[in-house]
Amino acid sequence: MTELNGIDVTFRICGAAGDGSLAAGSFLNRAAARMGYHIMNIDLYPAEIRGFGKSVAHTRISDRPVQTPGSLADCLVSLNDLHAITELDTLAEGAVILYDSKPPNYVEEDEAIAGFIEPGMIGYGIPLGELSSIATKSARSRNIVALGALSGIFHLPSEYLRDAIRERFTRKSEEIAESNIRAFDLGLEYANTRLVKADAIDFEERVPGARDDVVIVSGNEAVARACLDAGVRLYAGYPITPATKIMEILAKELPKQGGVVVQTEDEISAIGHIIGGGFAGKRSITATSGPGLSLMSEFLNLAVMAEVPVVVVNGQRGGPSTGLPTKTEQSDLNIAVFGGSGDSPRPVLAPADVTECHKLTVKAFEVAEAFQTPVILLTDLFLANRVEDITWPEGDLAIWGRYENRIADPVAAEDFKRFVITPDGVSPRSIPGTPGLHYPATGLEHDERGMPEYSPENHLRMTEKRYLKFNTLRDAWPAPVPEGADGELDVGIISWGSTIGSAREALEHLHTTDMNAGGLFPRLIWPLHEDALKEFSSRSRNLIVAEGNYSGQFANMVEAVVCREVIRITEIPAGPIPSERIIEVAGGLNR
Amino acid sequence: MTELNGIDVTFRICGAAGDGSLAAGSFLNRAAARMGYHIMNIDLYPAEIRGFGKSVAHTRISDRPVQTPGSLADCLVSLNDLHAITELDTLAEGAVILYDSKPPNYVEEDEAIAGFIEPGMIGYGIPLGELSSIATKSARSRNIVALGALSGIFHLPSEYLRDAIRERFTRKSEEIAESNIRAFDLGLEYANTRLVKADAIDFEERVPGARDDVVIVSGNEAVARACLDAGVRLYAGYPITPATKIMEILAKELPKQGGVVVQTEDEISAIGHIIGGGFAGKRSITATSGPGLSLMSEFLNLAVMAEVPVVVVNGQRGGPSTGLPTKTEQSDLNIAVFGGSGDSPRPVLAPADVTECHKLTVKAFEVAEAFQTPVILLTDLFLANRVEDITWPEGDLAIWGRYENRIADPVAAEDFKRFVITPDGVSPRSIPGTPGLHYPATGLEHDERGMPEYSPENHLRMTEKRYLKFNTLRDAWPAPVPEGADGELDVGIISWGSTIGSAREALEHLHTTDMNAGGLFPRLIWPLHEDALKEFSSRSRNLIVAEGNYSGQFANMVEAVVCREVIRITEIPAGPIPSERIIEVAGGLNR
Amino acid sequence: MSEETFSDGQYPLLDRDIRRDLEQVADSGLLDYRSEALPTWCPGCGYYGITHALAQALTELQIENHNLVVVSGIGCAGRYPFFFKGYGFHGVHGRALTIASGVKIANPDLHVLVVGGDGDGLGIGGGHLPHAIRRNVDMTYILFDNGIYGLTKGQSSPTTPRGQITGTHPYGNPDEPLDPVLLGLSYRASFLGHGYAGEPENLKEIFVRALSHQGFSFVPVLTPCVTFDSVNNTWDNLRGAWEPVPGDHDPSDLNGALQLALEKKHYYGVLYEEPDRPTFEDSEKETVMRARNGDQ
Amino acid sequence: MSEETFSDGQYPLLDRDIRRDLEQVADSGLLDYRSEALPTWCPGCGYYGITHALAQALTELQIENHNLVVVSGIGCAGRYPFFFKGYGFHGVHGRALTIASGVKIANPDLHVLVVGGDGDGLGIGGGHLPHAIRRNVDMTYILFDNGIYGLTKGQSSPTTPRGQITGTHPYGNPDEPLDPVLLGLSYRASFLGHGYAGEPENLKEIFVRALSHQGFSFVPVLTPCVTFDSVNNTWDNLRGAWEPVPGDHDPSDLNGALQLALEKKHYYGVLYEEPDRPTFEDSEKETVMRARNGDQ
Ligand SMILES: Cc1ncc(C[n+]2csc(CCOP(=O)(O)OP(=O)(O)O)c2C)c(N)n1
Ligand SMILES: Cc1ncc(C[n+]2csc(CCOP(=O)(O)OP(=O)(O)O)c2C)c(N)n1
Ligand code: SF4
Ligand code: SF4
Ligand SMILES: [Mg+2]
Ligand SMILES: [Mg+2]
Repeated sequence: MTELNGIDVTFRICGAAGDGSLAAGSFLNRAAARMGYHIMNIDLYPAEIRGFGKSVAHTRISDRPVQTPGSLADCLVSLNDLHAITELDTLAEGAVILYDSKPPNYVEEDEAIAGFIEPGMIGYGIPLGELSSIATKSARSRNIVALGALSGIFHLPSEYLRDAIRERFTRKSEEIAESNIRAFDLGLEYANTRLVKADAIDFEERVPGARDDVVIVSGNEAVARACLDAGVRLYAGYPITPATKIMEILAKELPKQGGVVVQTEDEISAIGHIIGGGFAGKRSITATSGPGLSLMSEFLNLAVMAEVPVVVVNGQRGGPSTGLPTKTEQSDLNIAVFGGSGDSPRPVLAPADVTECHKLTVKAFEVAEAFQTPVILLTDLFLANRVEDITWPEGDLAIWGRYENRIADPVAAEDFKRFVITPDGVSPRSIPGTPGLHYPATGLEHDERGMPEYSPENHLRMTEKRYLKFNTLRDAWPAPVPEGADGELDVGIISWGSTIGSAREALEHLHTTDMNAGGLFPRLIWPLHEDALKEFSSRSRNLIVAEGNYSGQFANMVEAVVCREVIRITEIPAGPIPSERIIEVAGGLNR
Repeated sequence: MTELNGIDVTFRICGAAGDGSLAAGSFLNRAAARMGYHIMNIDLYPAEIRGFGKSVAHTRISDRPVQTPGSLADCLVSLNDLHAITELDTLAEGAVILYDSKPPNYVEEDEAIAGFIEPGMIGYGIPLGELSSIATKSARSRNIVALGALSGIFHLPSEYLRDAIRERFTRKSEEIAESNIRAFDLGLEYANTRLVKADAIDFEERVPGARDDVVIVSGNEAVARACLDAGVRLYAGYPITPATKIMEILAKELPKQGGVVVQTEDEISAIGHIIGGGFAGKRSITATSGPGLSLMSEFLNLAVMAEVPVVVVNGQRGGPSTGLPTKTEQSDLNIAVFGGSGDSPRPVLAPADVTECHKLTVKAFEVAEAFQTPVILLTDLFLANRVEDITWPEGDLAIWGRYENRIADPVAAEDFKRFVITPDGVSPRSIPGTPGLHYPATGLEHDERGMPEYSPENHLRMTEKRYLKFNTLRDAWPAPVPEGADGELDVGIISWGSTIGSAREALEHLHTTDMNAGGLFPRLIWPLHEDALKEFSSRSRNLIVAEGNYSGQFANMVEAVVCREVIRITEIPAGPIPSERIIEVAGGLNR
Repeated sequence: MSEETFSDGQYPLLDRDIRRDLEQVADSGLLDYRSEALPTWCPGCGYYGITHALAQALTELQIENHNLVVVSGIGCAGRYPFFFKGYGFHGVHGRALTIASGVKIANPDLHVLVVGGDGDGLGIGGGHLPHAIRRNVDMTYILFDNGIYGLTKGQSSPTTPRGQITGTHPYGNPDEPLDPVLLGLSYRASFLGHGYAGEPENLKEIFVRALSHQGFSFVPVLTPCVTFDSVNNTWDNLRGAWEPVPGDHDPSDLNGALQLALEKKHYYGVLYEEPDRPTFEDSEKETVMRARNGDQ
Repeated sequence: MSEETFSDGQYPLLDRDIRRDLEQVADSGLLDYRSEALPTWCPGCGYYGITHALAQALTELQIENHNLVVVSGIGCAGRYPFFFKGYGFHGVHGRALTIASGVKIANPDLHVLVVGGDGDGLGIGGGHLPHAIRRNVDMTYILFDNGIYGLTKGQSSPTTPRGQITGTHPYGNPDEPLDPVLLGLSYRASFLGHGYAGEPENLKEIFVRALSHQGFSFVPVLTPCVTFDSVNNTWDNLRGAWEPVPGDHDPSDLNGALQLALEKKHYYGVLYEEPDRPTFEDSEKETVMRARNGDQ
């Protein structure tokens, strides 16, 4: 089992495109995860234009589960000083800066990071380029030399790093692998022999609990893997950031298990395809982002009316409109919940982390089938792109309910009523190809057979049926369980989606103070478990709703339920909300 | 001035397609309105299939302003007994039934309405067909004969009816007009000489206050006329019930004043066109219904982000999906308010009646221009199709605020900042064609010049700016003024759109009881005047929200503001909510 | 029949004449493909003839009705799935092809038939047609080209001739019409037949060939809207204009087909057919093979 | 440059080389049509050549930049309005033509130029093209056909050849490509020019004619995406395939133009031109006249 050693270190490896900062980050992640540390990594490439873009691998390594990437870095590795200088304000007090003491090209004085190292910071200059040249006859391995230096300075077990490097490069050739290992060793040796340790970060050459089953995956990869695990037969989609990756992975993997990926001409066609697939009885999914979800609005309503199971993943990014395509945000909640014309109920799920991206995708299919409905899964760019160390969830995921997929019995074929009114609103479904059970699916209001029927009585009955299913789902899905303290709370924190990580981290911190703090984190965002919200609210002297949008989209929904004004933490920092922000607000409250 | 004589009579004229029931209704409306009565008419044609459809003109005539079409009819005119029999359950106690005592074709016994007249009803048989043949040599004027009979029985001033008939038919020929007048007179004479009056409806041959300036128009016609009055330059649209009529009227009328109507290939293109028109500085509008509004979702967001003034009229019908295309409903509120991805504020207006369809359309253009935003005007099928007696609103409509259209000053052209941050969020706009003031409009987050800029600081500033405009609008638009009683209320009724009529009628009735009842009826539905809602709520022991949808879409929004559970009257009767329903709920409340 | 008026009674109970029609249909032996719900089209509408020809084609091909999925959009033509015995999907306006592709791709054993109007298919849905065609999913698309928006009561459609007066163009339609045949050819449909509602026998033949074709078959059919078009696609006008595809036309000759399409609008029959074009299903088999072999 | 990475700094301040480019442009005298913001395209991208040719054409025609509105969708090509001096509208993906029509109809005095990628124009926006063409609004549409989705990093586009390996088709694209020239002709564009990014002089000529044409002019331009396509539209492949429209081709002959389009893809020049087709503006004048005369 994991043995805690107090490690919680955040690295930022910064370079220009081509400097290998992202690769270095990924070696570091992989190695740390194998050692048994927990990691969270997010790659940032704000402006890769004409090859002059800055790339930053931001990695947090901790001996306890990591909830957020952290806001300030403890160590900055500069592979390009011009870019790295712009990163100085992301550093914690007393941070370490590792830089090339003999950069390959001439650098103006005011462009060398060494000149920016202020008292309190710790700078280590290493001839990265020089050592790289010695090892690989090129400056291309400066990132690997830096990794070696990190290993030496911080006493990171070097074997794990060597393995990660070797694994990747032997794919190219044994020789390249070996020269890179040489680069690593030169960096390590340089640190061990030439540097005087001035910082306090110390991994102690220890391995808290080495693991083999750990994988390093992003939210998008987790969703894609869940599709494979859930037996998806049809993915139809149109490229859009940050969802494209899901399609690209499935395009490679799905055919291996006989599934089909169709690149459609637009998002309308994509959801049309999967509605066809869902109607035909096959698990079908698409993934998109705000602009695409907007275009799917009409078809989503058709799926509600015709009771067709489909799953739509929406990776939220900054909005409105094309907005900030490369920045995260949680501002598509309104459209997900309320974006349908008419009285149009549809379940909305939102995972908190990468593991849940997998679990909830699987769950989304179960819900879609059992309740014969479109299901929207709200991720966001941060969740989609960040990587974590996880183990693949196994077995059934009944923590989030267990549902029956009700298929009509072909024996009862006489006068088949596809939309028969039942006590829980769910009618047995028939699958095209089944003799005797044919019916017309339609977006018109219809009678139990599916034939158009516009009488007020029928419309009411059928609307009630569609909402009844919704309640059945709410009852079947376990209510969210409060986290943290019991009883009367000084502060209750409600949050959703990827902001849950920040909220949890804030709770952890608040528990080190004398504040009685708890959290409530629904994953089934719509319909809401109103009773659980009310109960939690009634126990909370102060009630915070924290989320990554400006207008307080979830706060509005919560207020309508708890009939009380909540304290809103609504931030749009183009990244995750720092837990410090939540701590600050909570700390300032009257108790 | 109008002199009240207690008249409040509801007619239903029922026939098969071709029997002229709708025409008879329109003559009756027109004549009654000219006499100075108020009218509300709605034509119903539930199933005009293969020429066998039933057509009903439903007309209410009253000496006081009419708020609703009324639920039960006082007089049924049958031009086709088979159809009229199905209308019997729409009749009030003691209703009059007027029917053809010698129908042109043989009628089975169980298909003659005469056999269905029960004790308490009053039947008048008139040889409509026979008298028609005498007057016009065909049975086609049975509807006109019936009008004559109505005039005789109820002492409706006949000159006004004759004028209405003459006006219409002289368009065809003098001769046709005269023969129809003959038909009318034969009906009148027959009633006067051969029938014994058994009912109590009596217009007393009186004219409460004859008016020339009165017009009989539907909500759709009022919207179209407002477009003409507001100087619309571009209407782009795609046919859809119930909005098509607006386009068809404008297609005839707009070119006369140099405006253009474009029929586009779909609704996406329609809103694209008007965004182009709005950007180019011209008043531009489209009209649609739920499915079309869904398709406009992405473009609406572009207009929010790029700050382009456009007006979108949405005639609500039963949903979700294609739903009940011929039935009214108020269930597109959610999508209108919350249907945008990202944090996407846009004003939503909803008129209460036909006059307001005109006023608020004009207002929508002013708001769109002044705040550089898309504006959604929510009507519904009932409002779109029903006709009322109105006079065209004149002069400025400052009751709903007065707004400045801020155009940039070409002198200040150096370094033009189209999206400059101002204290009220509104930046001076430039119109393409103006030298020196060019800029890129974009759906990307942008800086003050319009260039893409994704920094968190800029995103926050610009989002704040977009919401600031929204608040500026709320402040400029007068808060809704409570109607009915002051002070502490036994019951407060909040409603919106076409249900306001029913709510007002219910209030009128409640005022005849000892209940202290008041109403609050916002026309600016989003952003809400929160203070006004809170104030009204605080005065209301019981708070009702009445609206024509199932899920309580407005009630949800109100609850989030007043932090209190409201009593929901959420009905989807495929027609207006009867005021009786509101009275019933209000009457049953604890005080 | 129109969107504004088609309504409550889903099938007209009052209408005795219609009952008679049902009996006729029953006698014809086509009842396997006709549901108990009776078409609600206007008397004289060309859609009856198309329906009849289609039922005959399905009968001839002995397609089992539980393996048949009829997908439509919205419009008078769009109500098809309600009058057919078989699985049906009455989708949203203009998107039938997308649903249909999804059905077929998800379950290649099903027979998928798409029907819809000219507005549905070339107006709002016009963006999907080229892609459905180039994907070459094995299904048949029948476009009911009446040159008008029927269900919404007579506005211009993408095939309404320039100058025609309609509800939305009281002074005459300013737009040049699109030609579905030319479009289908330029998208390189692997099968293109052109039909006419007034020639059910010929139509049935085209349908049989289209349904038998492996790949996407596109069949625009000219048909009158007797209620909302009294000047263009009337029975009188169409009757005279009809001409079968010349006997010497080689249906594998795309260029020749384009010539015919340009030359004169009203050639009926099979204009183009490319039986060996790989279908989407064929490509998919290739993809699966490559994926499993790991060649990427 | 890609959607995922194009980001914060709206114009790259760090990049000294780019500053030099600005000076060159300033020297060229084309600065009237180039804003201070510098194109953020990858080095070697074909879009530079197109931009240059376009700036030359506008200079030659002396179009005042305050009367110029450049409308685009989303894509690498879509960023055009930011690099141009004039009014611009960077809209949403695939819908540029609809906005542009609205601008021009609302104010016919403006010059309206539409630019966009092949995905933008033939994929998501493919439903608008036939209708913009048949409406014949007087504007120019330049389609940057690089056969790939550039901005989103290399997925198949509607013009990607069958079999090509891309991000979304790791085992090869299963779909037949669309041919923008064939499409434009079958929609009966009143002007169709076909250009190639590597021949800026020729391209400039086509642009001048397109911009001078009264009515809708459609100009697909073949161009390489040097970053995401190394097999199809590469400079090397395109250079060889280029051939000017044969001297004896009569641009008023639609049939002849179709022949050329079918025969060989890479003819550059003006394939079709119908100068006398009434524009939307012409039709509108008729409509206004009829409306005022009351003939309906
Ligand atoms: C998104 C959307 N827009 C508009 C409509 C209204 N509508 C229904 S059918 C139709 C056009 C019908 O014309 P066509 O496709 O030619 O079919 P037809 O009725 O002529 O058979 C329209 C505009 C709709 N149902 N949905
Ligand atoms: C509705 C919507 N869907 C998807 C996207 C993502 N997206 C942006 S550009 C683009 C395709 C770009 O390809 P193309 O139009 O060929 O332009 P290029 O980049 O090649 O110039 C896509 C899919 C978007 N912005 N909006
Ligand atoms: S297409 Fe025309 S004739 Fe046929 S049913 Fe529709 S409206 Fe009637
Ligand atoms: S089209 Fe290709 S080469 Fe050109 S800027 Fe875009 S990604 Fe770079
Ligand atoms: Mg049609
Ligand atoms: Mg492209």
